[in-house]
Amino acid sequence: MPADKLFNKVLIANRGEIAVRIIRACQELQIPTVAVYSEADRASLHVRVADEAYCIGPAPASRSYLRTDTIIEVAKRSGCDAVHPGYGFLSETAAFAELCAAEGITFIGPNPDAIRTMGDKVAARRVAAAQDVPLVPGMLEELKDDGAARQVADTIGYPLMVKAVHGFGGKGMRVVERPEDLARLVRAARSESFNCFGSRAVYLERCIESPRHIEIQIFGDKQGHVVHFMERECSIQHRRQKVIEEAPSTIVDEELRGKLGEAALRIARAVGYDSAGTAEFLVNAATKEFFFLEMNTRLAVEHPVTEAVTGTDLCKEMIRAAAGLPLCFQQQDISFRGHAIECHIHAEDPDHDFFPIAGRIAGLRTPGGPGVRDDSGMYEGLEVPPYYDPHLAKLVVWASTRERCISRTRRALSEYFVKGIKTTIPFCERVMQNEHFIAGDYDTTFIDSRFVKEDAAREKPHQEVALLAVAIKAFRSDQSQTRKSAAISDTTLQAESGWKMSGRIKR
Amino acid sequence: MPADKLFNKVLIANRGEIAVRIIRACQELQIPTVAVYSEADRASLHVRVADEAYCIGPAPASRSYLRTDTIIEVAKRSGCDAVHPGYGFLSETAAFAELCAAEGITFIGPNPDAIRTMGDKVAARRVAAAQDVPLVPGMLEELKDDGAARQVADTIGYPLMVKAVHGFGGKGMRVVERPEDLARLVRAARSESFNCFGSRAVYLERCIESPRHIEIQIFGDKQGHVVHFMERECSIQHRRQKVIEEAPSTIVDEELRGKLGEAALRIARAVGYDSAGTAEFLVNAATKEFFFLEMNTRLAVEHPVTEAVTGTDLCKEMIRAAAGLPLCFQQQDISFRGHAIECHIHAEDPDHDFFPIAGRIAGLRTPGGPGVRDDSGMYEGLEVPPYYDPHLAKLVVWASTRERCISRTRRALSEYFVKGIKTTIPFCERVMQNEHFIAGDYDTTFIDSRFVKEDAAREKPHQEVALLAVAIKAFRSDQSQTRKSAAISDTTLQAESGWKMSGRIKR
Amino acid sequence: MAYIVTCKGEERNIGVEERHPGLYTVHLGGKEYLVDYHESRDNLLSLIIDGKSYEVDIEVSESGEMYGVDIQGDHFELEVVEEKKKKLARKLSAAPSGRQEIRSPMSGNVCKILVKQGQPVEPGQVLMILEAMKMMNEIKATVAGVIGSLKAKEGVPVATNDLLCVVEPAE
Amino acid sequence: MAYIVTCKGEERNIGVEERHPGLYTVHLGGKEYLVDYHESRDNLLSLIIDGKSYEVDIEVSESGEMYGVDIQGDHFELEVVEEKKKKLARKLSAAPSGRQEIRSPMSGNVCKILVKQGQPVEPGQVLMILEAMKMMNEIKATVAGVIGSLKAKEGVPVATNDLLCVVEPAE
Repeated sequence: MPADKLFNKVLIANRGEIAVRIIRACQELQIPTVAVYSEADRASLHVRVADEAYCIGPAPASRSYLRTDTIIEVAKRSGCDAVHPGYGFLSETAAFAELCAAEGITFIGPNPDAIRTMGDKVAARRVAAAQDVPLVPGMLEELKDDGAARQVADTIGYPLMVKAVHGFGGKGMRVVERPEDLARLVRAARSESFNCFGSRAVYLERCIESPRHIEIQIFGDKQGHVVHFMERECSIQHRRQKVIEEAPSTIVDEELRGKLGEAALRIARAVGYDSAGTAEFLVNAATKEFFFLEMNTRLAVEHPVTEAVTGTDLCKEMIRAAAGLPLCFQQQDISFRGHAIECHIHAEDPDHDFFPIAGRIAGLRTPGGPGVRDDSGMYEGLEVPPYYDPHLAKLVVWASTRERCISRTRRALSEYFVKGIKTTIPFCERVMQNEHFIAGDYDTTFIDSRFVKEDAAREKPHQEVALLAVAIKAFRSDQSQTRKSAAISDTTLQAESGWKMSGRIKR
Repeated sequence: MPADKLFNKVLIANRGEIAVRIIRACQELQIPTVAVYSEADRASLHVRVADEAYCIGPAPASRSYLRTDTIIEVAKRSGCDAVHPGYGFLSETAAFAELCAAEGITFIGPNPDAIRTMGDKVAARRVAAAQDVPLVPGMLEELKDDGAARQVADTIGYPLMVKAVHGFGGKGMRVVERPEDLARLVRAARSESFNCFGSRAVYLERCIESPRHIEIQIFGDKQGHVVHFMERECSIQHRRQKVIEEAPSTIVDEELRGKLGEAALRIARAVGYDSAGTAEFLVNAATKEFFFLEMNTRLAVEHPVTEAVTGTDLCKEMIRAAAGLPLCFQQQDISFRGHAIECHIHAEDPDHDFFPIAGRIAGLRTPGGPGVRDDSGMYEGLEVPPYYDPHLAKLVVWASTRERCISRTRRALSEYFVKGIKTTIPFCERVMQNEHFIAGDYDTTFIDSRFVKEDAAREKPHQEVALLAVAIKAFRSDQSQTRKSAAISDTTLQAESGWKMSGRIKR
Repeated sequence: MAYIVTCKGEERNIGVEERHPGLYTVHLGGKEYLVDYHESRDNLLSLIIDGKSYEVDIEVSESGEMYGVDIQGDHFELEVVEEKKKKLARKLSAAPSGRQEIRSPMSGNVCKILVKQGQPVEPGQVLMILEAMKMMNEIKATVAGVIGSLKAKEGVPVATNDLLCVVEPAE
Repeated sequence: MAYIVTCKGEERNIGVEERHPGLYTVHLGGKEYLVDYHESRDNLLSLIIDGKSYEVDIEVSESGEMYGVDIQGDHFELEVVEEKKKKLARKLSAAPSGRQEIRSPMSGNVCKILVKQGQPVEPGQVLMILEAMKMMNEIKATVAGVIGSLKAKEGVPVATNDLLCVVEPAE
């Protein structure tokens, strides 16, 4: 139906829920899709819903989802003229974007220079500083040695953060409380960074205590237009991983929104940003001071929150922009309607320190009704493999006000049922009941400071119902066994028919 | 969380998807719910999701869902202070609304006088006429006898409609093409009306040919405020049953929207309308002339379309208004954002003249992703009983433009899978591919005039895949049979273990 | 193994071999297909054939021989029999009869019967009216013929798949 | 029929009788419950007890004796044994041991072991680090005791439920 065919075929270099999200966008744009999968992901939902699917290697990501050569080869062999990297994996690898370009394949994302500059956290800070955007106080170059560390640390003051220059995803970071820990923690951060990102480079910045994590969604096209889609509040985090996001933020007023938006746009323009991206800030809720943290040069995990309140399909717009089309909206067209909350459904046990859980999804019921969006990589029967992020799905809820949105999220979570593995659903339910969250009074320390971990010994009001249910279930099973036993004798024929029955498909 | 507790407990005097819709609204308002069910509906989804559930009689609606005495008794016994009738059943029975009031139970709907006046189609026409709202030309009182019929018919002109004064749902209606058929078809309409509604009263009005069916959502509170939520286009009908609706309409411009809205408000104000309701109009697409048809004094089946484009939860607002709260919006707050399409998922075989189908839902996958709302009474394993409307679910899709909304609806329908019974899903898919529908060029005769019924003999491109799939499936089943057979001998013990295996729960 | 799959009355010979678990070579109509087969859950299959990915839903009858298959909105009814069994069955089976059984597509109430025993009918002719789900539904003849036995009775409820009447070949 | 249901170590006697199909009288803790029971699909139950409606999800172990039950966000692990069988089993079973088996909660790689055989441990003490799903996860002792056998080896992958080590009673 779109008059303009954007691409002939798109390869999605990702897995799970984000691959499904991108495939849906392509289907709506009537672009055929190619999925790639590791040997551990043959059963993954994205394989089944794509038009084509190719295995690209063994389970470890380094041998499959990160193999740029294999992915490019599949793209060329299957006739793809574009690749969407999703988030994670190759989405922020400038070399991959360059390789695509060299092979005549459009990389659906920003230009490689923007990825490279922003991927170097120190370079990104220098860009922001040059644009007069307030930064978390700290270094604008990488840390040389321990002597330099002592000196810089004294200037910055304690507590401070040691951070990997090429890090992301909360890895290669250490909080330093006291000078005597500095040398040891710098070494630890360097070593973790080397293991994760292949680089020992770190830098120091002040540790902002109890900040709000607010990010601005930005969007640019290849004609040099850049707009922003206002903020998302992402302060509910565990191990620096976001768990729940919302928009608008309870602490961002029109004035702060304008300032944050302008700051994000200045940075985006400085690197010629030409796709979907996110500028992250730390904000002091009391003073409304804000500090640029870093920029993510990809489709954000939490982009559906912004889609819900602005009515824009960011994933689809990203594909259009990559095809060279100009933005079909201007800054003044973009406004919030209502409120949205996103809950991450992870394969983790929230009662045991978010311990990741692999296993089989033995049963699944997803919520429906008004204002509920289910972005999922799950299905009943899926074996969740232990090799990747524990991210299973996102529940995105919209309502006209924040209060109604919380009520609706609670209702939707109560309908969401995953049998067979533990998930973060009960955790999200508890957040929706938490008085600090309801009051909008929380920051990145929320889970540790204002959240009561579940009392495992608490009263469970439905224990009697559980007892009644299993007793009747056992009774019925025994009754039907008895009836069957009465009906058989011990001839071979009947033994065989017994086997046949067990093989029969249950309707 | 709402500071004001609206009701202590609400009884939902309905079943299926609309009962589930209302239960969800109550849950979000933190009001406990009571479901009622007939003996045929023990397995119905609304029974399981309500807080309480009571059986109110045998399968026929006249002995269960229409039993006002039983329903009032259950409401009182279970401590309900309000009843929501949904649509159909008792929703437009003024006597039930009065009975509730007499028992001190709030009827969630308009006042009984408004229901009674609008339930009498001739009285409703008189109200509209008094408000200078254009009417379908015809009678303002009921038809006396055959002599009168001849005379009135000559004035109105042919073709004309004979319609039941107390009718709804497309019953008790006949189109008369020629004078010689008049007497016979009046008799037929009278008799059908008597069977369905207990009244022989009919009237005549002109038959508007190939009209658009456009309706205006209205909403009033108990303080006398009434607003409208603009139009829905409901011209895709079969047997006068709506199948697909959309908003906004492709033929309604700002001027016509204003006129229709004003007309609907005049009628609503004239009867002191104080809840959610719908004013139906026939519109001539070329001349933009419009004619008042009738008013439905209940929550519309297709209310989610309006919810999607206006961002208002009409079901929740209806409960608030019934509790005596004033509207929290004024006319100028109400505007469209984007476009919405609703597809009715019925248990009908569209390839066989929409023949209704009862049976077991052996498998179910519902669509997800952005802009998709699933309002459903289905679950995997449900036996659809043959006693009620074939309405299973509604798929409501939102996108920023009509073109994108059609693409997204198509994508969502392709994800929607119901195994075990036939549904209208393939029909809706074909409508989304129809060039006239895509061009917005359709009217109430669309299905008969511009829609190619499926060619049963058409090429099915995936037949080879089907052959490959079943051959491998059979092969695997035979292999596992062989392996098992090899492992057993003919002793009683092993015969029993075979039985045990068949009784074992499949994981 | 060799199977005979019947699709819309047409018999096809299909040979299946397992290459590895989950990977099959299938011979059909002179062509060889390499099929990557994964049963995601009972009767929900993911097939990858030459890179193309298919989501396939299957329903198997209790006898294990009739398969209902859904692929991307298309439905297929297939009979699958092992070649050896089929040959055996042929020897035993009687010649197929040309009569058409009209069965109730759903449970409901027969409110009107419009034909009599012995009456000739045309394809598409309305034979009776069944009331179900609050609607009147026409039961039509699918082939030309003569009404044989008429089992349905006016006013008598019927269940899904009950025999309503039989249309015998016209000659 | 009489059952013994064990819930968090506590045994409850439950008597079940069928009144009509789908309607049961259950005796539990001196009270009598009338339960309207409907299995909407395998292991998804709708229970109505005194008007209250419950959606109950059940998972049954292969042995048929262990039940996982989910009701409105709460999870229960229950053992159900017929009374007669239980009595028999008691006679046969050995006395329960006080030792604690630490098993791997998921498949992954043991990257570090922090305890040695014979070492006393406190509840909550980290015994080893398991790398799984791209994260480092601490395996902790749940009771005080002494490390008995230590099955896990650094750098060796483990599957879900593999025995990692045993914590023996301290005395």
